[in-house]
Amino acid sequence: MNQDKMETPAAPARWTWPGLGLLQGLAVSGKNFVQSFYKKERMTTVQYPEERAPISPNFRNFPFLCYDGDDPKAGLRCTACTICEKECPPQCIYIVLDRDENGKSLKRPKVFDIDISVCMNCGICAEVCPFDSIYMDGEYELSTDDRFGGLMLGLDRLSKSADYHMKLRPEQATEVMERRKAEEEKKAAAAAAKAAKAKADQEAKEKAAAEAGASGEKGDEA
Amino acid sequence: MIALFLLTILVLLAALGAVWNARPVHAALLLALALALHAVLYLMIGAHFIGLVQFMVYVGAVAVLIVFSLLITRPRDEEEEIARRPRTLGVGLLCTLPVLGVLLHAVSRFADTGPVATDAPAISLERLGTILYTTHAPAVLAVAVLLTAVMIGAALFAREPGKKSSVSPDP
Amino acid sequence: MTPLALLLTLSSVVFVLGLFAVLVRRNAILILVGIELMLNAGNLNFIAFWRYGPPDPELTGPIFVLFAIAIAAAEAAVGLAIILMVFRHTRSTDLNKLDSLHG
Amino acid sequence: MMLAAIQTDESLWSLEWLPRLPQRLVEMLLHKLGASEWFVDFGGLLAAAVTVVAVFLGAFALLSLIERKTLARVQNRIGPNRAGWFGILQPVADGIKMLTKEDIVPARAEKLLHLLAPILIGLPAILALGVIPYGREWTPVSLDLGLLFFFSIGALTEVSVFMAGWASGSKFPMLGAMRAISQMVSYELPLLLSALGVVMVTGSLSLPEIVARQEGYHLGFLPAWNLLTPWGLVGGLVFFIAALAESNRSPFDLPEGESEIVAGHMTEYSGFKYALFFMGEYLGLFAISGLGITLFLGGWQAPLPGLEFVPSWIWFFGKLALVIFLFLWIRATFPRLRIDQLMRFAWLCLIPMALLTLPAAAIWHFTGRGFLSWVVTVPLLMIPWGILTVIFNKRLAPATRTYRFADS
Repeated sequence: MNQDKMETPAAPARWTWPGLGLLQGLAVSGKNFVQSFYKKERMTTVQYPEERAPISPNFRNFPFLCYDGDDPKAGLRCTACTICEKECPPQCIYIVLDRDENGKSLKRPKVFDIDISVCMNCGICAEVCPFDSIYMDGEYELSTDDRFGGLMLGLDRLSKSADYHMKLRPEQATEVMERRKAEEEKKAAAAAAKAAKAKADQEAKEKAAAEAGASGEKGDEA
Repeated sequence: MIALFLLTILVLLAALGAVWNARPVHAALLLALALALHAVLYLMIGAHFIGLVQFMVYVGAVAVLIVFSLLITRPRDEEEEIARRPRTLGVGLLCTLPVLGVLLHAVSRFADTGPVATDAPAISLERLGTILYTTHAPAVLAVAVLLTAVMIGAALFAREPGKKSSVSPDP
Repeated sequence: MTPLALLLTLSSVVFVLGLFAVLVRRNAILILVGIELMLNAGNLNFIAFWRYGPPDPELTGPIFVLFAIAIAAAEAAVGLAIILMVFRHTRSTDLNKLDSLHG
Repeated sequence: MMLAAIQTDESLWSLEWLPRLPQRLVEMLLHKLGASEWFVDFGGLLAAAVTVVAVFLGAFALLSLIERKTLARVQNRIGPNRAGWFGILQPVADGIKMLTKEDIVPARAEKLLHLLAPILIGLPAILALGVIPYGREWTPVSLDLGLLFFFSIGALTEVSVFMAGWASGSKFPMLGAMRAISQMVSYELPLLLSALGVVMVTGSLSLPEIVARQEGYHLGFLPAWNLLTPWGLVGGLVFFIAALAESNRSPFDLPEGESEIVAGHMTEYSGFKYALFFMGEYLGLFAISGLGITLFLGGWQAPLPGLEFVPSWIWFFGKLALVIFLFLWIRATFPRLRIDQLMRFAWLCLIPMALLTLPAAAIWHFTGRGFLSWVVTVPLLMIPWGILTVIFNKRLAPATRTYRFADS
């Protein structure tokens, strides 16, 4: 608040003018009073609903789920691995895996609930997530008049796009994006390589088969 | 006259309450009320200076002192009301009723022949001061000495025994 | 009834009430209340006679009342100081209990 | 009729008649209606009283906002600014809030006294406001014994504080009331004694008279206020400090020290009764500041020659605003005293200094109020003051702090 330099107090004087300390005190508060009218940097108060102070990049408040693209359902990075559910200290995460009619895992959550009345903002879920899916949010206006439903965030309220993440925490999001892109490229490359290899194998097999056939024919001929 | 009469009744009620009330704090507050009504009475009959001094000293100092000592000593309410102690009550009445009778008799004898009321004589402050500091100068000095002695004495009395304290907060 | 008679009656009744309190009350502070009432009754007499009595150019009545008020205040202060000191010794202000000679 | 009502000795443009207008109008109206003389006087007096009460209730509402704004500014905040333009409607909002709150009476309270205390606490302040001369022609009730009336009526405050504390039937109000009463009794002495010097020099207890005697200027520009004399300076300072304590303002606001005893004698009050306490406190502040201005700051007198064309009551209220701002400034600056420091300060410092102003004022009066008076009274006041400060510096200066473990 006060930009004045903090001075280390000198050794206490033996005798001062009586009342001098009082006057000094009055001078300090008087200076604060007067300068508050024209020194903009003194007034740090922000008129909250109209204007907001920028939040720090490291500000974190309750987790959200990140999805790529435009469709919150299809692009969701979460695979319902339940690592976060298991790691969560206050156990505020509840996940149900989505399965198709045959009971086969679809690798996505059917239900993903976070009870923010229980959540303690530790951020462990975001740290442990291997799929870059769960991050800490920056939203702080979460008050609600519904004590139970309003504080239980489901998939619809938890899912937020990668763009939102980028806006909220550019550094982290960029890093994640680049990593994911690299991984994807690597995967694509690997897939390509695999495909190439498979193709080569196929070709080799075909060749071998052809060769075998040819020799057989030969053998037959012989 | 009617106002005076009503005020008289109020003073009597307040004084009766101060005497009769079983709860000490109520009694003290009623005393304050009675003293304040005395002051109002003085103001009403034209003794403005005396009325204001009465209010200041009695309500502002004496009643507050009494109430304050009640706070410090925290007496329990009088275990039984006075009315429930017939012997005390009887003795009290026995001693006071003759006094009342004598006083009222004297007043009634006097009232018939008493002087008629005149207009309220004004107390000029200057005159009061002059008389006070000329005719009654020795008395003023004596009162001054008395008050000083009382202040010191009360401070000494009220001091926590055995504790070395230079001054007591309240005399 | 003349105003003088009214005030004199009032003062006698208040005086007797104060006397009654002094005789009947047990708590020392409340006895002091009675004493204050008696003093006030006396003051009222002086004022009543000054106001409705024969002319009083020397202002004897008011001046006497002034002295009485000053002394009553002093008396209250000393009385309460004594009561407080007694209270420190015995933890009581009930005069019926203060009957032993060695404190 | 309007013009007839404002008829004064002064010219129309002096505006001296403005505050008395309601009284005059009511008197004329009653006269026209053929009321008896007593009734006309009574109506006029009532109108004057209503004027004063209305003015000061408005000032109270404004002050409750300005106090918060000022404190906020000192702490580099903005303060209330939501209700209306710059928060000007905040007092209204506060009032509505107070009025709509539940009125809670504790189960162990003395119902009657609990109800009576907040009503009684505003009474002395309002009565005291009635005798202060606000302007050349504006003294609501001009009493010969105005000063005495002011102090005697102030005695009621202590009784009502006691009633509030005791009737609440719980411990914090009781402690708060004990503190408040001992503080008020202790500080009433220096308050009275410092005012006595003025009475001695003026020779009158009438407040308009005291103001009238401070008219004129020394050396052509220094106003002849009592503050600008040696005894008046000391008396005024003592009066100001004692007034701070008497109206329970910071740094002497121990009776309601939030950190120790919640809100003192007001703890068990809520809603409108609490608002009444609040109002009583502020009106008391106005009253005692007004008295201080009357006694030491020349009342409604203009501070410089040539400024008399401004209506006198504007000067009074300007001075009042200044004094109140000083109160706020002090509140924003100093921490609260401890109860023993408070008492020691009153009995060891303020009362001796206030007593000394009496001989000083007497000497001032009898040596002709000139150069000689200065020569005699300044040392008379300065030397004991020096001795007192030396004693206080020695006995009360904070000892150098020692730490049990860190220093060795």
